[in-house]
Amino acid sequence: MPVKPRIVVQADDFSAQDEARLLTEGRKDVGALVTFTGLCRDEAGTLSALELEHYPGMAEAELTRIAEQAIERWPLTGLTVIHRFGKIPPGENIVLVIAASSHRRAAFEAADFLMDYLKTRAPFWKKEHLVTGGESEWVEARDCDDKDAARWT
Amino acid sequence: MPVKPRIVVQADDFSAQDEARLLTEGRKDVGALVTFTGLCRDEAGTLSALELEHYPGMAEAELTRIAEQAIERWPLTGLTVIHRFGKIPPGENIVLVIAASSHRRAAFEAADFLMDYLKTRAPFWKKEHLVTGGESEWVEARDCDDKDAARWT
Amino acid sequence: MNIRYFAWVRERVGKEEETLELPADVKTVADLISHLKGLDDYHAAAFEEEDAIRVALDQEHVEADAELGSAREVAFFPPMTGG
Amino acid sequence: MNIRYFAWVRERVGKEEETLELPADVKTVADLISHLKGLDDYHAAAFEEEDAIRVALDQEHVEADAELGSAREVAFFPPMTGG
Repeated sequence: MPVKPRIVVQADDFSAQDEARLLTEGRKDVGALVTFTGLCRDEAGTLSALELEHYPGMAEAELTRIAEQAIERWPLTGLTVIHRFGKIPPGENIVLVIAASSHRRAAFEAADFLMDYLKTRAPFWKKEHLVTGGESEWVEARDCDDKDAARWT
Repeated sequence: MPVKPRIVVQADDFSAQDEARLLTEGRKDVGALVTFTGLCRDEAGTLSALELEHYPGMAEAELTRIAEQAIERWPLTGLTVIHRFGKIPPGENIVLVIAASSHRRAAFEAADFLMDYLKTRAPFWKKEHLVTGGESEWVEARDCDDKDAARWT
Repeated sequence: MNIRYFAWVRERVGKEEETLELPADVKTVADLISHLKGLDDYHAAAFEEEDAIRVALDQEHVEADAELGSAREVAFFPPMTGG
Repeated sequence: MNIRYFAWVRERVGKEEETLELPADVKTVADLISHLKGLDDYHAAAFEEEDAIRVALDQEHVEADAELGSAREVAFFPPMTGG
């Protein structure tokens, strides 16, 4: 039976630990868990928050499509993707991906693939709100994200 | 100032969550956290425990050398490696690697590199104890681990 | 047809969504974009950088040459920047 | 010199460590392995698959041609299987 991915799009924070437990508890077939956590960063100290806009419905649908591609491609025992929306201050979590597998390489590649595809295909957009209160700006998509995604084709 | 890796070799279990917190709390420069957790697996149901033997002193020294290579190679904000020894039943944690960075690709690559090198260079050996109580056997090193490690040279 | 806008496309159009009756000769996504550009200055400004706009039909990514067919919802937005 | 054994090398030698005075002509790791093989059947059995044995000098990996030099500790063990 193919693995069913767990896809969540929510405003609230998540617990990577609780999510990891859901993928491992009571099982003996999971040898490797690769967890990616993406955080809101602000090295310059100018950001008051990132605002994450999303396309409700399509966000879940597109994340599910990406997750199902990963499940088809690698022998996973479980896969979880959580993406937050709304205002997220620096230092807080934005996104979580956990790939569980019997084998280390499959878990690494699936998590890496998932993040590359999520960045370029999942309908989320970031706007930067500044500490100074100046005009907020939309974050521009980066060419290197497209290049990262192209590694898997 | 170069990042100082946190290296722990212990019999006790670890908390991936507590370790992640040590790498992120109070900081705004961490954009990506890649966590690898290796667990004791037993799909056949024949294993009572893995026994992890290690070379005290050299285990810590070699993990530190591998971690320092990763720090030299990728722009990391932090790096943690914890490896357990002693008897570990199926479903329990064996090893934890967390790579923190401003950038996703650096965190992924550093964690992946660290696991490949750890597998082939850190002085740990696994012995399988069976449910039946039959003779315990040493796990054999796998050629594919050497191939994985060679990807980075 | 229900039309939705996100991020700066939404800000330029000045609305989150609208429902429009389309002329019979609007058959593809590209036709629809031309039609929208003609509606008013806001739509024209939103679709000015046409190459920078991505499209979804019934919540799936499509290219500009896609047929609208029987789709109930079309969405326009900039390249994604999540994760 | 202090000599340590791990995993199945330890089991075959029958001890975790031993301290030996080495003849003057034992200069490299390979010389030391030849010397140990001649000690008794246990050592001979432990070093039978010589290619499968890894070596550390003062807790750093070395190859068989490494000079013992002033090292205080040498360790013999099978390929690592941690992680």
